[in-house]
Amino acid sequence: MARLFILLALLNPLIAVAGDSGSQIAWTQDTIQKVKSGSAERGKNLAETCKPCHGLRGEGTNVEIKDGETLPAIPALAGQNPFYMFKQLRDYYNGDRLHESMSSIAKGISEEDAADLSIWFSSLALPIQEADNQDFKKAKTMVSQGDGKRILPPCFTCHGADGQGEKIDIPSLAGQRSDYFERTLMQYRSGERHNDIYSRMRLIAKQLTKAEIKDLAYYYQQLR
Amino acid sequence: MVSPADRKLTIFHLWVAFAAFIVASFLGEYQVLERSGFIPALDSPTVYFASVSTHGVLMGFVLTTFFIMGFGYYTATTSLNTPIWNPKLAWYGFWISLTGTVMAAVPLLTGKASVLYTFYLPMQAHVAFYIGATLLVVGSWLWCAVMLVMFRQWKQANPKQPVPLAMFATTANALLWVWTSVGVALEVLFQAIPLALGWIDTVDAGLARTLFAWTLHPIVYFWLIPAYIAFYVFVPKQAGGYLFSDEIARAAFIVLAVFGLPIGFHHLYMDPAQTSSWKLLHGVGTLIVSLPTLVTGFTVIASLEIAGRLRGGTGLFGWIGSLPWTNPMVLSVILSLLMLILGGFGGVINASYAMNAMIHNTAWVPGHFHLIFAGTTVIMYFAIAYYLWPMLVKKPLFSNSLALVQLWTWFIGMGILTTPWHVLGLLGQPRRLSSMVYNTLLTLAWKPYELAMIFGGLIMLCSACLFIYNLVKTQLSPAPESFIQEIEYAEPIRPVAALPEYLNDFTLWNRVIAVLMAISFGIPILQFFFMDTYGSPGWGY
Amino acid sequence: MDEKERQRILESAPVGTFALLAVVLGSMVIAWLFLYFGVFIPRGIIH
Amino acid sequence: MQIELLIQKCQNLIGQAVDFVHDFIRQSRSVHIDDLERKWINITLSVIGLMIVIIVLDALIHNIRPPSKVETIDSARLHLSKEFAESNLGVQLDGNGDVIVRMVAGRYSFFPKHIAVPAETKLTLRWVSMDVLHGVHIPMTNMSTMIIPGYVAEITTSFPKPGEYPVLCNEYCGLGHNHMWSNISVIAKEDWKAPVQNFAKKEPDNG
Repeated sequence: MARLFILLALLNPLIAVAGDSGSQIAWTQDTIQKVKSGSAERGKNLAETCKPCHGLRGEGTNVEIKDGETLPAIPALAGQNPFYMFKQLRDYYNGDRLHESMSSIAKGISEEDAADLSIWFSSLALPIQEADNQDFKKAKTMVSQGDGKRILPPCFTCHGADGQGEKIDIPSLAGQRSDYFERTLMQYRSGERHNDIYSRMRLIAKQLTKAEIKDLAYYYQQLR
Repeated sequence: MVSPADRKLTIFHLWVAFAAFIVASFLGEYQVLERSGFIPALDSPTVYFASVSTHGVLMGFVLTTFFIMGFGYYTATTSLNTPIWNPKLAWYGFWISLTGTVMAAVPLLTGKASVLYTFYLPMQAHVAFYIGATLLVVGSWLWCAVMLVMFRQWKQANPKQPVPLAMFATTANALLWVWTSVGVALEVLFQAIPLALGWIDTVDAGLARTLFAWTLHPIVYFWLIPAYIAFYVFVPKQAGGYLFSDEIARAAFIVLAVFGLPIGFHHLYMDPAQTSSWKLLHGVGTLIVSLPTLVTGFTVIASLEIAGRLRGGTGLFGWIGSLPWTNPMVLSVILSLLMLILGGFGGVINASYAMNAMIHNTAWVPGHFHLIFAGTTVIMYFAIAYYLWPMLVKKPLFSNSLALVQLWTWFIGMGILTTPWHVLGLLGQPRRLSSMVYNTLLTLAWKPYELAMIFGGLIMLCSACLFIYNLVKTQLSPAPESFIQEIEYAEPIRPVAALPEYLNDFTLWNRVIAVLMAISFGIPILQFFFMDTYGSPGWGY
Repeated sequence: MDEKERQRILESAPVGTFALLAVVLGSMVIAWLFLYFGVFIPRGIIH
Repeated sequence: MQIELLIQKCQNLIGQAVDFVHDFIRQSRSVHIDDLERKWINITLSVIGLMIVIIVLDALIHNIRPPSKVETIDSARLHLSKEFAESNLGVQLDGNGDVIVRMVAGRYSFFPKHIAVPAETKLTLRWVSMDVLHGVHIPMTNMSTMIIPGYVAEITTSFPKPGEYPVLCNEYCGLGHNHMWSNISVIAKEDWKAPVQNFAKKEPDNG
């Protein structure tokens, strides 16, 4: 795995630019216009190639064991905040976010394609995952009240009361695959994922325990 | 004699005003209860900030605008002895404003517009909220038109005659409001609505705050002037005396209107978008504009002194005891002036340039404006309502003693609510917190004050209900066979002999306002178009 | 309260008001000076 | 020819203005003001004058002013600018040994989340917002300023008393507003050690 990263680092001159800026994307007037001018139809056609992994309706998959090999979870894209998705695709393109397959796939996605895909997937309804009868008392308090001692703001203040995401680029969480959700928070926690500006998400994830992360993952997966 | 149609117009406005008032009073008590953490189950930022936005809009825009319009119509028709000019236009104004209020109330109550009553661009609310607020203001402009036309018509019909003081002040208020509302209208029409509809992608937050600061001070004088009108034209008569000086009253209203406009930057002292010299110019202007309030205090209390002595009061302060304390108008002016002292002092501290850093955006600020608006101004709204209701519905007031109890409880509740609030401000508690989650010793020091505020709010909530109860019972009680009560305006001790034209007309003062506004707002607004500023995209909340 | 007494009261200067307000204004000035020099200035430089 | 006409017009205008002022004053004298009320007006004006004099002198001589350096910055590109890049935030010594603090306000915290500054020292703090309006206030001190997106809020202040202070957001910035705070340690002057970072030039790179 480590060799792969070094290989990618050498391949891609852009990685070394502003090392700790988190991401190259800035919500200036023209970037906003680029995303807004994305067209859903072009996005629909482009999205055909995403279906094999992200599912027919962009609902993603949890960790699966298929003929002896564990396949990692794949995020749900349906109903995602278009600005957030555009930023992720461009972060992959610029190398601010790394993934063994997405990094190379993103190389083939131009800015217009990214905008079209983002607008298309945001037009889909948020995925509805199977309900879960766990009582999420601890998760609910973290989501609605946060934790004053650790200066943790409640999750809903940024991600929206129903986990639907918020203007301008805060991602939706409702219906997200719990394994992917957990992996993401763990990556933020370890710093492996670092395309959040001023480490906003990393600083929060570092103060969460593994149990809390698992709780939140299941809570948001069943949120509709 | 006021025609039934004009009475209907007035009372419709007043009922919308007081309906908004009672709803917002309940929200106010909920907020104090929620914020103190006394009942942890209540804790919810979503509901709290939707409530604060609604409480602010209902009290600051709906109660005030509708009360001022209703009271303005009744003052105009009774002081000029002419029916209201163009009642159709007046009713259009009413329905436009009411539609705007409902249109704004829907997103507010569903949590789609929790951006508070000061908008806070680049945060974005539902577009219906901004359009509703705009319609409310447009409706009030029609009221201004009716007032100005009636003023102009009366002057043509009575050349060289001094306009009755009540009408003169109401027209000054209408003019002040036209000048005042330009700032917020520019911000909403060119920034908030286009951003909400997606016509533009970014707005300059510095420009938005500067335009809103244009409106932010004179709007509080727009609310305060009806209280001062009652001070000058009702109180002396009700106290059994005469108005100490008519000319000084007119001069005070003029200075309030003219100098209330160009001093908005005391709301922007801590802002990085304006230089310190503009702030100093506005700061000096703000301190100067405390003059008309202090002169009003002198003139009104002098009128009360004369009235007290005529009723047998002797010695330096004997007149205070012999005033008719059981007359709601007299009791409320005394309580109002007491609150004006502390409320006004809080305002002078806010206005003192760099000292504003001590209490900017802390709990001191809501403590100040609840004391001076919800106290000094709204208690006079009560007194005016108690005085006008019998004339509007042709029935005696349901219970005079209940009115006195209501006024006293409002005053006492206000004291218990705002004194801790000022102390919390000095202790550095920020404004607009839905709960105290800071993990520091400081928040423990705040606890007792927040709990005290619950009781202040509770007393005021009961007082508000008493007020509405009294008015409703007055309106619903059976009409006595003959009930005649006519409005009585105070006469000055010295009849107004040769009144200079500039104390009887506004053309000169319009020009002075235009010049002052050009000086104090011209460059600070134009600077945004000459330096390379960067817009910010719209954000949720 | 005959007419002459009424006229005298109407012409009289409001000394009670003046005394009352002088006390109020005086205490306001003292409170302002206390807050300005006692609380604000000692809290440090600001510009 | 026009110039004479113009001058003539100006003279008329000035003449009118002077006449108007005379007329204004003459009429004002005709208005009867009770002597005690006139005295009250003079006393009020002198009290207002006293406050204005104190404020203006303090502003001109001791430079006691509200924070008002008007400086724009592209708040969308803060993280890409040199001055407000993540590594350049926090407490530093600038070229001539003065303490300068760069902070970014973003929903819902101030970054960096904990800083240490010397007591009784002139500090220059530069605050920027990455999203909406914020206000920052350190209770019991004069460190209070609004933070507007698109502008750098620069304030120069000092902390007389050492101790642990909360840094509170005091402007409504969203539903998480009451969770937006961080910490500052004001350390006695002699115990404070300057951070070892390099001398970052103060000139802002607007990105």
